[in-house]
Amino acid sequence: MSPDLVRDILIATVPLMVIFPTLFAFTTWLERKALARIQNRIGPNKVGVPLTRYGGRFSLFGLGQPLADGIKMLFKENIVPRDADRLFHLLAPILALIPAMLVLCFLPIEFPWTESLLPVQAFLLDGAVIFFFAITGLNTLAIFMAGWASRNKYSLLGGMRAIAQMVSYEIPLVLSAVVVVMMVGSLNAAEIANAQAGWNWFVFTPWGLAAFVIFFIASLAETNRSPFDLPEAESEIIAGYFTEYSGFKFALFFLGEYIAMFAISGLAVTLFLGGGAGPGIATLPWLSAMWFIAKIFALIAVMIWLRGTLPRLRVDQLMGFAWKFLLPLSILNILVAGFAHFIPQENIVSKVAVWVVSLGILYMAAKGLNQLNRPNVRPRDYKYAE
Amino acid sequence: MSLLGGGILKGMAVTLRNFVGSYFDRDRLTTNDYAWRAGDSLPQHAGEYPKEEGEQLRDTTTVSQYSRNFPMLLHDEGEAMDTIRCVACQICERECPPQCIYIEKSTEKMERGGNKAQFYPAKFDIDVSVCMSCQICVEVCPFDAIVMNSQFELSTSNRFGGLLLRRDDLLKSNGYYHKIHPEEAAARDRRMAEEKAAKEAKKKAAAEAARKKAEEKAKAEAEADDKKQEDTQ
Amino acid sequence: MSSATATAPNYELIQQDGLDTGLLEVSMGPHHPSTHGVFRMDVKLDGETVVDLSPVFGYLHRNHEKLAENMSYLGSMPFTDRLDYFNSMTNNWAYALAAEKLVEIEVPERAEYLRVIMAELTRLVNHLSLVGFFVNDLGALGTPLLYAFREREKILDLFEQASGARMMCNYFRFGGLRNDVPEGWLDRAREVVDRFPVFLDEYEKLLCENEIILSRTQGVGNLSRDLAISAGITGPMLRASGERYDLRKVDRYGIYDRFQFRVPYSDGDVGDCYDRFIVRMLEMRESIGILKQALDGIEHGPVLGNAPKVFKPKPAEVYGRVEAPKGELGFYLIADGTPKPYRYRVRPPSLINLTVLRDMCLGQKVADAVIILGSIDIVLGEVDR
Amino acid sequence: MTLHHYLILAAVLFCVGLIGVFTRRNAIVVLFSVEIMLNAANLNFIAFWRYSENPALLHGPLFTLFAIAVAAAEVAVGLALVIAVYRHFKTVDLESMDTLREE
Amino acid sequence: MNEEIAFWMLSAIAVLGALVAVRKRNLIHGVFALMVFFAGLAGLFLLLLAEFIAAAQILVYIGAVGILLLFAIMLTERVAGDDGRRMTSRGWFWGLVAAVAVFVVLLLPPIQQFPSPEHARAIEPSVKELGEKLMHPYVVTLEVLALLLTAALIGAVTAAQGVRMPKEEDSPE
Repeated sequence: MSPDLVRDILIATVPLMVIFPTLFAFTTWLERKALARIQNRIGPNKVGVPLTRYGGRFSLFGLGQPLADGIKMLFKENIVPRDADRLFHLLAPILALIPAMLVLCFLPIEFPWTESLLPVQAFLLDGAVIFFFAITGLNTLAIFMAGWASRNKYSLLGGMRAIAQMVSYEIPLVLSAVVVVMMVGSLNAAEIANAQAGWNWFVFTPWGLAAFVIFFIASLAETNRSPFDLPEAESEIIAGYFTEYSGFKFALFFLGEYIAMFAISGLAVTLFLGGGAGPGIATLPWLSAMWFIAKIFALIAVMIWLRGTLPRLRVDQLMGFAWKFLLPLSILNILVAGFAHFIPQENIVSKVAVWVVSLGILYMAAKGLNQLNRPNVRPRDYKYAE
Repeated sequence: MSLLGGGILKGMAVTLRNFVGSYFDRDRLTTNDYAWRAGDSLPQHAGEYPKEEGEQLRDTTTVSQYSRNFPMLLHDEGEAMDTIRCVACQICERECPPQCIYIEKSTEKMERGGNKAQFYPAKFDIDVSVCMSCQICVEVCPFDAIVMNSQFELSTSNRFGGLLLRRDDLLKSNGYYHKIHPEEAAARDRRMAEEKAAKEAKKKAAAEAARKKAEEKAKAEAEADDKKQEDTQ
Repeated sequence: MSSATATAPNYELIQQDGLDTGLLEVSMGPHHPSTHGVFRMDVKLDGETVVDLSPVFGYLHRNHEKLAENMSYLGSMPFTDRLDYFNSMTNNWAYALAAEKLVEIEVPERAEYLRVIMAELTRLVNHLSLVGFFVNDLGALGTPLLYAFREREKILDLFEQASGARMMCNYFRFGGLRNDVPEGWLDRAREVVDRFPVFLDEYEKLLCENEIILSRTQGVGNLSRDLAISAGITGPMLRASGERYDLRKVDRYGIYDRFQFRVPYSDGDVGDCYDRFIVRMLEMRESIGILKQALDGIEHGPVLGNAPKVFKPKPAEVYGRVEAPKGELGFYLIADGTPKPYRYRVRPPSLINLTVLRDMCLGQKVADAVIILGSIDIVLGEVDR
Repeated sequence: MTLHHYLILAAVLFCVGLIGVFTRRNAIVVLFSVEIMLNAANLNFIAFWRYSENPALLHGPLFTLFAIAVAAAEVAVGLALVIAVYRHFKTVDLESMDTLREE
Repeated sequence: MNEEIAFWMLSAIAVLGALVAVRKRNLIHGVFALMVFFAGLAGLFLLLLAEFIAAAQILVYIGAVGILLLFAIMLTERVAGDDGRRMTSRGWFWGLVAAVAVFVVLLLPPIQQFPSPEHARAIEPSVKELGEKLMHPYVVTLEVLALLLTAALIGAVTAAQGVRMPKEEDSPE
């Protein structure tokens, strides 16, 4: 291996492995803080500068909390159940983290130091998007591994739920991404992002908007976020697949989950929200990476908001929602996108017409599917006895 | 036909309003910041929480003057044991539902502030790990000697004797009582004063009556004597 | 979506559809996050479907009834707080009602009003927390629960100001109340009551139209009216199954005959989790109406009749009952002329409502078993006594 | 790296799959031994394509793609059969499935 | 040089994975070893510049086939998955002999052509071209394949569901 290649690979990958775990720490703080405020609590506000005696004095809005949590996690006892499969119990959290970290390479984030090393950038791979989906799917195995190796019935239920859920939701996820791939004519992540330069984001098209909504919903399910957090449904199956995990292994799961959130939000940004496009990147190219991460955080904020609002679905409803609602809609969306593509959209009238007709078709279809799936579910009237 | 997903959007609007509201509307934010930093001003609800480390934790009290926690023994102003109100009548021991009070009566009576000599509790223990704060001892006490404290920092590392409060731990002055439960203490003092006044009035009346009776008797006797004397004469 | 029938499904039929795989026996509890205390459900699962379920309880048994038989009548009053520790006021009231029947004590006017106010505030607290816990069991990460607790704090503050304790109030006495409420309490109570509907509107907006909650709760845990009546179900659960029965209307104990209020009940014969959830939401509105009338009507006066603290009732048998937030709470006392009751028996609504758990859960998913348990509204202190 | 490396590797993998088919009794293990053999064949296709005269024709990848798709179908059907058999015999042991119908 | 290191590592992974997969008694361990094998093979495909095939390999074999296998094992075995005595090998010796014989036969063509004739040409891998090929000359194949997959899926569901026959023990005797 030539030293240059090694250097380039290190420059390309090490920053990702530093930046995203750091952002993970910040996100845990953000999530705790935001959820607390949604629930009218204060949230972490004590730990300021950890490892110093000024910890409480300069609390910095509790920003030291993630570091303190990390230290706590590191020093906690590693408990493995007596009957557990020790090898798989150890491998599962590692395997949960690896694919999540791996797919970060496929996000076309243009850090200022990456310009010189274009040949080793994975997002320039011709099939970057399909690799993304392929590798994200590995997460499922890690979760099943954890659930099975723990020898705990709740873990096993969680693991089985995770498999069923993630396999099902991968399909609408991919099908909604197909629309974009179809329009750009490439699976190359960088090309997809470049096609949306300026304000030509795909989310500003009718089919793009619908695909984005479907993609976002499916990505919630892929990353086990509320309201699709059934594999770790605390009120039903304790903590699901990581019931038997403690200490650093648990932290690895946690890290993997958040990195997966970043990755899938990053893909949503690439596909629908214009990648690194944003005001000011013509003059300051490094702003592009900032915009990219800002957009990721916007999506994560919505995820946190949803988590603070919604209860979770039941397992059969979850599968029904994927197969009977999202899947037909995303297939219909491909057709709609095809038609919208061939209708000339020169003047404002035809543009508006395409918008209205496309969204109208999709909305009516959604309505109809909803009617088919849940025919009798509606608020009821009640009587009063005097 | 309602909007698809409209219920979810409405819910999200509510949580968003609460999110924003928690920064502006103090009424929404119910959590109180008890453990604050030295030097900051105390939160409104903090009561007498120790401001500095090392201050006596045992004298902390809770957030509201109405709250009750565990019983304490009252003494009036002056030396604690000299002015203790308890006379070791053991009614509270008998009535306590979880039976967490243990009293040993003194063998001899003790003089106390102007009143006549009374027994006093040689031992008065309350096991606060058993006590359920029901306040029945307070209700049945005829001497207003036992009332509820509101001190809550009772945790201890000694699991066997640490929560067994002895007589001297339980003795608190009436002034302390006024400090933690001002309204209740004032009402109790008023009632005691009234009762005392009534008692004294009654006593006075009784004394008056006795005196009158005695006088009458004396008079009658005198008269009788007179009569007798007259008779004999 | 599975369409559950009103009767318990025949499992033989369910099993033929599946792959005939082994059953998974899961012991949910006693330390499970959503069994509401130390309660255990032995669940047999086929995949995620509940095939068999047997509730196991008694972990919190504290010998309540036997203790009370060895104690003066007053002495077991604080123990009634610990039955259903969310609703100590109504527990007190039921016991006081029974004992007052035994010794025939009159309750002063002001005490009657305060009793109604306390009981209705308790009902608000209970229904609020129940709805919060219920939605928490649905998986809502505590947001509705914490909103509910935010309001509950305000009511608990009122309780604390009146009785000195937030939960174990021990406030009622035979023939009235232990002490009068402090000065200004009624104004504070009115403020809380006036602001409550604002919160309730917000709560309804958050929960009642949410599609996920609708599809999670409708058609889940059906309890037919017939089964409810034959199982002795009372309270909101019975009314959710379509029966009009409320002890406040039937017995008119206390001074409930003076207030205008309505009793919401479900029209259909479904009686699913949604009905039980909404009936409680509606009951809260009615409670606010009662509270407003009571706060308007209350006048000054004594709160405790001249009842002795320790008494020896004549030999008699009495049964006193109130409409506790969870259902009919009754105390059955037999006096034998000593200061202690000869027999002391509690009719706990939680326990009796729990008896239909198995019938409601069979054939549902395991996630539904959790919310069905949540919608029954049990407190283990009362179930196990 | 020559074509031979890949061909020998594929042969080794194929034989490993064969050992599985010959020596295991569990129907599922036999199924995934067959998968190993199929994959070894796929490796050959790709290797031949890579070292062929005219790689632009893409015959190798196309055929592999079709083979993968067919293999997926095969696994689905195979496992369905295993489950159906399991329901019948309550075992996945190949040697105990020796009757055509239930006695 | 780089390529050689990668080749030896990946082929070691693939062979070891395959060996463990066929010989491991614990079925779940076997499936995971099988996935290691699939992953190693995907790496080899990447090494041969067939990146779309590598992605498809991961997507189909690890993402779908592996999980299907896991499901089948969970459905057929007792939950723990240890098969113990029942699954011991049969004809271990003859199996090995047969495998070695086949191996020798398979080795014949490379041995006959020794030394290796060609070296790899430099190619520019393109997913786009593959897609166009699929659409132009092979579209019928693709369609047939789609039909086959659909039929296979329907067949699989039907087979797994089982024909609902009236059970004999159900009838009153």
